[in-house]
Amino acid sequence: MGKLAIGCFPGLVGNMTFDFAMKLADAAADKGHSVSIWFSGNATGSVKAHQKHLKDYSTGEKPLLALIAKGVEICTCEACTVARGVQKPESIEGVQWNAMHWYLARVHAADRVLLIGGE
Amino acid sequence: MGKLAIGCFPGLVGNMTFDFAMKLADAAADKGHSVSIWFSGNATGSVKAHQKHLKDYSTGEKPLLALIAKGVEICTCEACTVARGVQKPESIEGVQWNAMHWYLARVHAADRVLLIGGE
Amino acid sequence: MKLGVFVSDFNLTVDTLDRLKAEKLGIILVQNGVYHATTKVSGKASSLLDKTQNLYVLSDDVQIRGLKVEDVDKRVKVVNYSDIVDLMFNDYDKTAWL
Amino acid sequence: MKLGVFVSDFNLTVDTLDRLKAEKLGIILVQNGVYHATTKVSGKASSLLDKTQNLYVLSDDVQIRGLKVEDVDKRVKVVNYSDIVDLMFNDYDKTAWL
Amino acid sequence: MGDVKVAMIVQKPQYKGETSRLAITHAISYQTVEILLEDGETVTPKLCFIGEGVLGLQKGQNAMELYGITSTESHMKNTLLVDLDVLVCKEDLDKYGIPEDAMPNADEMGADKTIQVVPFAEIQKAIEEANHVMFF
Amino acid sequence: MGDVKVAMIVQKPQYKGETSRLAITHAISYQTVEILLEDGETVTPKLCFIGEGVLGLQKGQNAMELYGITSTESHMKNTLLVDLDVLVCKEDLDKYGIPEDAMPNADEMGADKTIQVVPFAEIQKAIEEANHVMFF
Repeated sequence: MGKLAIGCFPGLVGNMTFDFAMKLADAAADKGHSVSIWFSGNATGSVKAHQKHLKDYSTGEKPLLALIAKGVEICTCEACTVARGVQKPESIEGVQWNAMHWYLARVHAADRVLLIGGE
Repeated sequence: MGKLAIGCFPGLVGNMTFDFAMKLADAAADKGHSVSIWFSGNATGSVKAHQKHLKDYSTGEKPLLALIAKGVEICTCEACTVARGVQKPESIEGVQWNAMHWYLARVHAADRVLLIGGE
Repeated sequence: MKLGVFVSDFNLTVDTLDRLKAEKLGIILVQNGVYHATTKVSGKASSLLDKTQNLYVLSDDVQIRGLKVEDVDKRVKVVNYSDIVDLMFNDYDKTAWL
Repeated sequence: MKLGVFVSDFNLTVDTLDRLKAEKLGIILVQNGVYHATTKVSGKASSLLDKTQNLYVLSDDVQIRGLKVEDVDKRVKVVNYSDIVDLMFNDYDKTAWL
Repeated sequence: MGDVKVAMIVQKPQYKGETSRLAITHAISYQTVEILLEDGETVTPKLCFIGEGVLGLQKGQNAMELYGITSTESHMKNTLLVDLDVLVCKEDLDKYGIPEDAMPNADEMGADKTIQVVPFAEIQKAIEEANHVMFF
Repeated sequence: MGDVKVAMIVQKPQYKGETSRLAITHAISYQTVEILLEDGETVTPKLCFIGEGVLGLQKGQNAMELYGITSTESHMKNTLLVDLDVLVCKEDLDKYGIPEDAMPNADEMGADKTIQVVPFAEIQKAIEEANHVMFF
């Protein structure tokens, strides 16, 4: 099986680009691929714990926890995250915190890379 | 003097549409206008307290505190904010929390309205 | 180069797809990109569909918009998330999100 | 209707400005919208500048991009945030951000 | 000022981003704004869809099952149930080949209102008559 | 795999949004990735600007004074100081009437590299030669 490194920049709530990244990662993990996800930019807001899942909004927390449980590796850009006022103890358990080179290292190991831009 | 009601949807860090809204509100307040700002969508992330101001990123917290000190009224959409995992005790002091009708009420009272869309 | 490109908007702000060359080009229509497959503008199908024979559209993103699989242009293959993973690993060696 | 419109992109994805009518139309160029005032595409100035004689560009947003006030098309008035507030209250009765 | 008219104009398609959805929920909130206003004061939004904004209105949306969120179709039904005026640009529906009967309605829920498919000139008029305009 | 080549292509202007800035900082981070890799493993980005992406590179940016943030100009100098290859599309500079000498350089800081203004064909080549591509 292969290794997939996804980079995701767009934010979570109501932004369906984020939902796309989650569902793609899920489908790849289900097929036995090894998946890592890097959050930068607005997507780092998705690692805040205790998101209230309202029906009108998609949520970041539920799919992230499900992916982590499946062995998908998830890492948030520390600078982007603290700039948004979210500290590590406030974030979802199991999400890694690192600098941008974490993503480049996963890209190094990956067979396929998908960088999803957009704000 | 007049009343200005600004609605702001785009997010804070590195999103310079947010910066525009802050600076416009500041200039209007300096001229003696009464200003209210409504955050919805990604902009609600800006009310999280303890944002670390890194040089590479614009920050939401500093200009918000400065505006509040000047008497600018700031309110965040509660649903949008809790959907992002930010609870009231974690938010910047002085920011109001309310539902979307808060904005419509401020629009009712306003002489001028600027709704800034975008994600 | 075998390049799989994701298109997520109807109204594209970049002309990158017009300029990029690839021996094998795949276009995967997702999000608002699905309208390229389902919707004619003033009776004319999207010019994107002329760029390659390897066209795919994400079924979920068609259906969430109230569109039907029958509305999809015959040149475009309807796929799901799992198919996209296979396309990425088996049919293309690089993928881009424009 | 006296309508002041903020334009914040160079490449517009909406044609709303082509369709909207106003007795007095003002266009205030901010953020990436400032390129309409400073930058010709293939030697041609932006067609936005032909839409009205009431054109404004935000000085800060010109300067942050390394552009100079001298680069601004002569038809466009260079303004600051304070001027924009006055425009909104004194010259237009409605404002829109496209 | 007793009644304040607001024209809310959606120019972007639904779903990819959040703004075009929030336009609808902001319009619906006119229903409860009276708790923050004096007696006799009202806000009356007209919700207008133009350009690519008309794309995301079609019936038969499958958002809850596929993505776990409320569909725009369901939001549109709510706008009709709370008696909002909803104007959809006819020229743009024609441009994209969308038939008028693809627009959602809330007849079965007892709504009096229906979505009004109108020429752009009507939307221009709504913008002119409004005290304030908001583009999403 | 020893070296992995990544083509990072910026197609959007700087400043309004964050993504086009993050492209640059992600590229710069190649410098420290070795701490996470085995000996002999490297990542080599090429940072390319095309379309509207070429607009936000010009010298003389006043970002810190006006908005309190690092300018893209300063980021570009850093890319040169860490010996990154930066390719800017000549056709697009011409299209927008931007002279080559408006591109920032880091000569006074002792950088060996300069921004390379190249035909789009060179950027196409960088994309072809790369193991992975990223569009911002």
